[in-house]
Amino acid sequence: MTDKPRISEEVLLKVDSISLSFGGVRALSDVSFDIRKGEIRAIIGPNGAGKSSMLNCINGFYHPQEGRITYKGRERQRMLPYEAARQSIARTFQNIALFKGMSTLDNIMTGRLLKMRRGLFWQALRVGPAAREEIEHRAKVEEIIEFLQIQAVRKMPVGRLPYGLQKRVELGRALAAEPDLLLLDEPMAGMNVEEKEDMCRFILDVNEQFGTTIALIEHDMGVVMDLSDRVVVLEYGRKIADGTPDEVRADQRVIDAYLGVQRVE
Amino acid sequence: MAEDLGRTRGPTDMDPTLPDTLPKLLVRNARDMADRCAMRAKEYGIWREWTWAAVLTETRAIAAGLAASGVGRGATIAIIGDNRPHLYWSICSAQMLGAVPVPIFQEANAAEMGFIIDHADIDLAIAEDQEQVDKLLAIRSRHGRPRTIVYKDGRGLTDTAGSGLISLDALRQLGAAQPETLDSAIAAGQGGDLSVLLYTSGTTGAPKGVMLSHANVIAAAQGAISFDGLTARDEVLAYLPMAWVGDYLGSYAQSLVAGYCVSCPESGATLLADLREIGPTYFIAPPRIFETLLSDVTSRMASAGPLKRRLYDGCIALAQRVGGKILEGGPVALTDRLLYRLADAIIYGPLRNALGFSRVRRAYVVGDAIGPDVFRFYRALGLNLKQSFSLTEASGFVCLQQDATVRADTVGVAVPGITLRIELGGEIQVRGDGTFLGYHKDPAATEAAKTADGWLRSGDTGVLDPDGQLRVIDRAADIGRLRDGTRFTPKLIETRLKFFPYIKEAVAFGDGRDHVACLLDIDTGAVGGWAERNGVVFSGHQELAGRAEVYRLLADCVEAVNRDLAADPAQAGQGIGRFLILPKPLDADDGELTRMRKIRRMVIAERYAALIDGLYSDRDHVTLNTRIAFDDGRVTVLEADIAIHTIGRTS
Amino acid sequence: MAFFFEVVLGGLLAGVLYSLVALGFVLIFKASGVFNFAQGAMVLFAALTLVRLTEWLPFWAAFAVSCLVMIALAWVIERVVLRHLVNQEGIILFMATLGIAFFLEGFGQTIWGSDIYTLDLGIPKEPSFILESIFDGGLLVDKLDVFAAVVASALVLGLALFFQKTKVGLALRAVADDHQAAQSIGVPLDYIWLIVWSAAGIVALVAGMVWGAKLGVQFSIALVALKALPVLILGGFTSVPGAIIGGLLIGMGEKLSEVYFGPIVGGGIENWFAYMLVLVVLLFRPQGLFGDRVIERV
Amino acid sequence: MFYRENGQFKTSYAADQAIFPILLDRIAIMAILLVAFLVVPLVATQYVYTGILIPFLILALATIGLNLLTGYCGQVSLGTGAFMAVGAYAAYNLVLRLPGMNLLVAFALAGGISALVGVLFGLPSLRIKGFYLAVATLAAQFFIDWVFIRIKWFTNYATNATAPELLLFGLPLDSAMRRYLVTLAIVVVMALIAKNLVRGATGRAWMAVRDMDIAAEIIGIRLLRTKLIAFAVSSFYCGVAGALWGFMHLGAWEPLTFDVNRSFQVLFMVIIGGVGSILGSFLGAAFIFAVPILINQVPAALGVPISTALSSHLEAMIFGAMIIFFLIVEPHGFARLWQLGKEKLRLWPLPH
Repeated sequence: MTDKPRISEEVLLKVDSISLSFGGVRALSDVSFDIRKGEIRAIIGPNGAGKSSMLNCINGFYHPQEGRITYKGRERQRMLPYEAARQSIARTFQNIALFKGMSTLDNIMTGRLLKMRRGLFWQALRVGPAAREEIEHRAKVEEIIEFLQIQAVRKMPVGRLPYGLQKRVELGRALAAEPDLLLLDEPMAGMNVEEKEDMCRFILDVNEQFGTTIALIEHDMGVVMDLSDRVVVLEYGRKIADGTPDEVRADQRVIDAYLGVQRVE
Repeated sequence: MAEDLGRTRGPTDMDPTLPDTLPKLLVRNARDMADRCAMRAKEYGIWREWTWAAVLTETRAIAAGLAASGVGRGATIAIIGDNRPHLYWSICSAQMLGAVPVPIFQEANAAEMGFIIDHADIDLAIAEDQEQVDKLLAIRSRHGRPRTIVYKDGRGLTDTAGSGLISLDALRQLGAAQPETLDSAIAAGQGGDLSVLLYTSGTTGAPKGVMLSHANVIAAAQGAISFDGLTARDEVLAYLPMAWVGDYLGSYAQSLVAGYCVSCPESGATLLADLREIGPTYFIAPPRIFETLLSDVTSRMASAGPLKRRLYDGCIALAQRVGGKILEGGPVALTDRLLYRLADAIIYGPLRNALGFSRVRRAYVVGDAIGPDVFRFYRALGLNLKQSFSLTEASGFVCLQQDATVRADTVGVAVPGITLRIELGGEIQVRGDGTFLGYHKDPAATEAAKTADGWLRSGDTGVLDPDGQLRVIDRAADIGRLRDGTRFTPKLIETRLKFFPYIKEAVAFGDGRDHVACLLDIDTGAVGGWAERNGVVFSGHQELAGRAEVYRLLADCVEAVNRDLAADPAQAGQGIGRFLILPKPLDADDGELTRMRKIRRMVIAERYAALIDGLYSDRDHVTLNTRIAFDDGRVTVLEADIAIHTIGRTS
Repeated sequence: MAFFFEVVLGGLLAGVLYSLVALGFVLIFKASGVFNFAQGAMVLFAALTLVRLTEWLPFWAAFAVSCLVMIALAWVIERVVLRHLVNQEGIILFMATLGIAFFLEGFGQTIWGSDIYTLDLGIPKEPSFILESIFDGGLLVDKLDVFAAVVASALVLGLALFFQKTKVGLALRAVADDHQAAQSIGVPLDYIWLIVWSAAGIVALVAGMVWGAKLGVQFSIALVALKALPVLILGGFTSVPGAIIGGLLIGMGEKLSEVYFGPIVGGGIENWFAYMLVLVVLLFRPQGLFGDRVIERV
Repeated sequence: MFYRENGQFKTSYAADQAIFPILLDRIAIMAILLVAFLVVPLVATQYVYTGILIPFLILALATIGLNLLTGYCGQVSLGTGAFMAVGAYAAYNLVLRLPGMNLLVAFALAGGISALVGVLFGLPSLRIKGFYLAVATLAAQFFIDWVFIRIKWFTNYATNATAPELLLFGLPLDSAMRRYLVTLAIVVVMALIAKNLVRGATGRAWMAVRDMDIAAEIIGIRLLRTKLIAFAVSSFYCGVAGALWGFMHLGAWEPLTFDVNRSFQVLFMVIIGGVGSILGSFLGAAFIFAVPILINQVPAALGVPISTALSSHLEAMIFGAMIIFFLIVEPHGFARLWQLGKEKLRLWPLPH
């Protein structure tokens, strides 16, 4: 899996010695790594290692006090989350963040809001361009629904769906934005073996079929090793290893910090 | 030698100008009904429609692609996947070229599929998606074929791209560069040509390839169409496996002859919703489907409020009393008629709507016998459900019930074009234009299937009533006698047991024994729901199957069946003495059921021999410790301590 | 100059009254996260109860019975409303208290009548002059306002002692910090809610008494609650000192603006001045002056 | 029970996304419109128009307005009355100062002015949420109340504003029936527009903000912009409703017509009718509007007349109790009950 031809040497996102703290608590200190275009990059580490904070920095929810983030060759200054979305960064959340009052279809449709151009006036009348636009995007969303095999729950309110399906819908919402960089925060947390296998398959297919670059946080080491091209290991907000799954697995510091200890979820 | 009791219903209302092959029928439809909807499929959330003209265009494009990749007259092509329009078109494309399509059950495992691919000398397979392609690749590495694999959905296949793997779109592109020689190929086809090779998964032995000609199939289709007056305005849902003769006829050949529109559901998970949306007017299904729907209704109604449940029970009781008679136009008191009307407005009508049967004009149970109670339930609801008798070797329907003479114990009269007789031993024999050409590469079996004077042996025993209605008793090979000489008809007992929503499958034994004994397979959903309502705790199927409460529940069902049997003089004496509940569900993947979900008696008897011995011992439990070797090479050790319940003794 | 201080002093004393109402809000919000829109209706209800009872009973007895009535009311509210809405979103609870407010207003006036009743606390009406040594002619203050300030201070002191020193008070603070955690260490939520709603009821009674004495007991007392809202926002929903300081600031600001700014625009601005003031504050400090900052997590 | 949906399959997204995808619903709504436009004018009396239908329709419109903001976008507002007042006075001044202006244009402009004011008071929603925001909208209410009481220019130096003679395309709206029909037409069109908005991109953005604002921001929704659009559209609706209230219903009005009690009344209509439902807005308006009528009429009809004061107290108690009841039993109001009932009917007799 490690030498997929589609991964270019081109760096999509570069995190350069960033540090982040809340009050006196240091969440990240001096972390640097890069994400290459087309790869699946895993961020692993024990609880509280700063993995989610890392994702939050990348998509502009947190602003690191020090360091630089370069995305698509441009260094960003204090980007806001919606600006990150506008630059084609999409993400999912560890605790599902779906819009509970809406159906599966509408949830995924929200992922396409950025691509919808028609103004209030046309929407109000819902004729001509607005009606056409609505249908075009519905067609796109239906492709995602088919891709994720959630046709049967298309019109169900997401609140009524089982957990595994909610995770899938959330992935669908992120995919609907046709992101260049997809951030997945523990996409398989709380799933059973079968659901995990499905989700792995979807992640690989997304990467393969759409060429989407993916950064993911995951606890399940087996999953990480199978899925990812390169792995960053964090511990207490510091980077302790970075490399291919095999390299990381062999790293003594990683073994000490993480792999040596049996995790009980 | 055989007494000819049959009567032929001549094909009087058949159109003599009808084209003689299926592709020619498509050409006719594209000409005569160019803008009528021929095919509909739910894709991406809406129903896409194709007119006959569009279907012809699509089909020709695939045919051209197939021709370009070397498919010619006499070649065999595997068709594997769910009911999708392009797979039906692929069947027709192959037939345009004079090639023979071989639809294969999409759930078949690599071993089953490999057997067919090898046996039918298949060089090219058209598969739905990665799942099927993976199996085909495994088969290719073992058998060296199929050389070309065409896939529709390329998802997950980018890594496997290699020689002989091509997408359907690419295949069509190949054809675009080819000169048009299709018209002459279509014209060259003749009625006697082989149209399809259908492998019967069979309840015994290895699959056999049934060869049906265009003439066979068209005759059979005409018979069914004229029997029921099907027209281009009918609606049919294509949801049964394409490898089954019922689907080949109902969703393909009959559509070509009658010109009706066939709808393909979106996915297995959305089937029931899609059924509701389409609301077919003509519906055929194996008993399993009706049983499952009824179990579902019953267990859902069990959780309804007491008021609604009483209303429902009352209405159903009324329906059981008068519904069947009303449907058949029999004499019913005016008050009952009015009450039935009222109940129809508030219960039956809505229920038919909820199940997707509002628009059904004709529905048939196909492929196996249905429990009389299940059957009566649907009739009582006002669904025009009828029974049938069909044989793959006779291209489908042999007998169908007429609207006016529907009885639970018969399967109707011979379809136009079919002649029936009962051979002296009781075997049903058939003659007609649908009689197959033979089994592929198996002249001995072909020989054995036909009598010297050209009648087709059905392998089932039956009786013809004076009014021409056929009553099927059982598979000849399954009928036995208890030690005291009582006739033992296992299927009859099993279908009665399966009426109960809690019992998914039943296997009865008794030939040469003192009494009848049963292996029962519980319906996890229905029994699980019952357990939840009754505070019985369980963690999984095996534990549920072992609970004493569940045994008591099933004992009630078995005793009810015994009472029914005892009440029928023809069946008396074969009451069930002992039963046990299987710890694992019977499964087609394990070879215990056919792909059409019929039980494979021999396999089960062999695999669970220890249990059967237990049933005929005096022990009240039996230990199962069996290594089960499955067809695909898996070996599972099944260990369980299973209780045996003796009827009439409280455990 | 003296006039300015007189206005300030008058404002501060009026502010004390706002603080009294705001205090009821804060008590309930802190302990149960409920934004109790019905506080104003409770003030009205308490005042009506008190004033009608004084027609039959001596004042102290009427006060005591009114206390019991407010406790009973708290019990009913907990039973009938709150316990069915545990774990609902704050905004739902807020709307429920809107319902309570309407119900109480209607109910109170149905049983006690809807005329204007005067409540005489025996405090002379004529104003007195203080600080005559500093200012020429002294500052004019209302005796009732002074009385209110004293009562309010006593009440705040009492509550502070209650929260700091008693076991129930400690439990209350635990609940305010974290509902679930508090429940898991064995603090029964329904009991806590009963206590705070009773406390808020008694605060409402005191506020109703003072306001009633000042304005007469009538429907418009319920609208005092609307006055207290900006106080809350300014002070923060969770801070007792905030409620007091907020009340003082608002009272003062209101009077000053009415006197110096009102005539320019046509008067009557005390109805909205406080609101506009807090709107501006909110834009810069969404959590109010003394409220806890909420950190959003993903 | 009455639904027969077999055979109603959709072959286009347009059909699938229609407002009423089920045939029976389309028939029902057509029947209702037919009755409203054709049958009612044949049978209704003066009292039915002026006492029931016209005010009900206008309040339903205001309820839709508030529902767009509160129900769909999740921003609680207690300033509905103020935005209605702005609409009413804006329309009054437009017609007064620009004589000959088409009435519909005046209503639309009045809505527009109200929308601007709404945006202004919506600005704090960037920083504050929930009941903080509810309190902030009270600021709008009190400030605007004051403006129309104290700044005499708005009322043309009179205590009451009086609507001029109403002319629509040269047709005098001098009968209650005509005013009813015009009001009905405006309300139907605006309800349709509201439905279009909430089932389109804007509505989804609003609901996303309502359901989880952080996630909404992360998928690229600009929170402030989205909320301000909600404030604007909502205030537009309230503004038009206010103008209709003044022109079509009252004819002459004082500032107190649109005080904080009006805001509460409309909020109750939203809660009882259904948070986040256009249909619910009509149901809620009908219910809240009907209760006082019943309280006044039923006891009298039974021979126990009650005083005005008592009836208003009873009204308050009943509203309060209803609000609590609904929040406990069905926080999504009549609309949810309706929807659940419909789901049941579609599945009937199966329970789920």
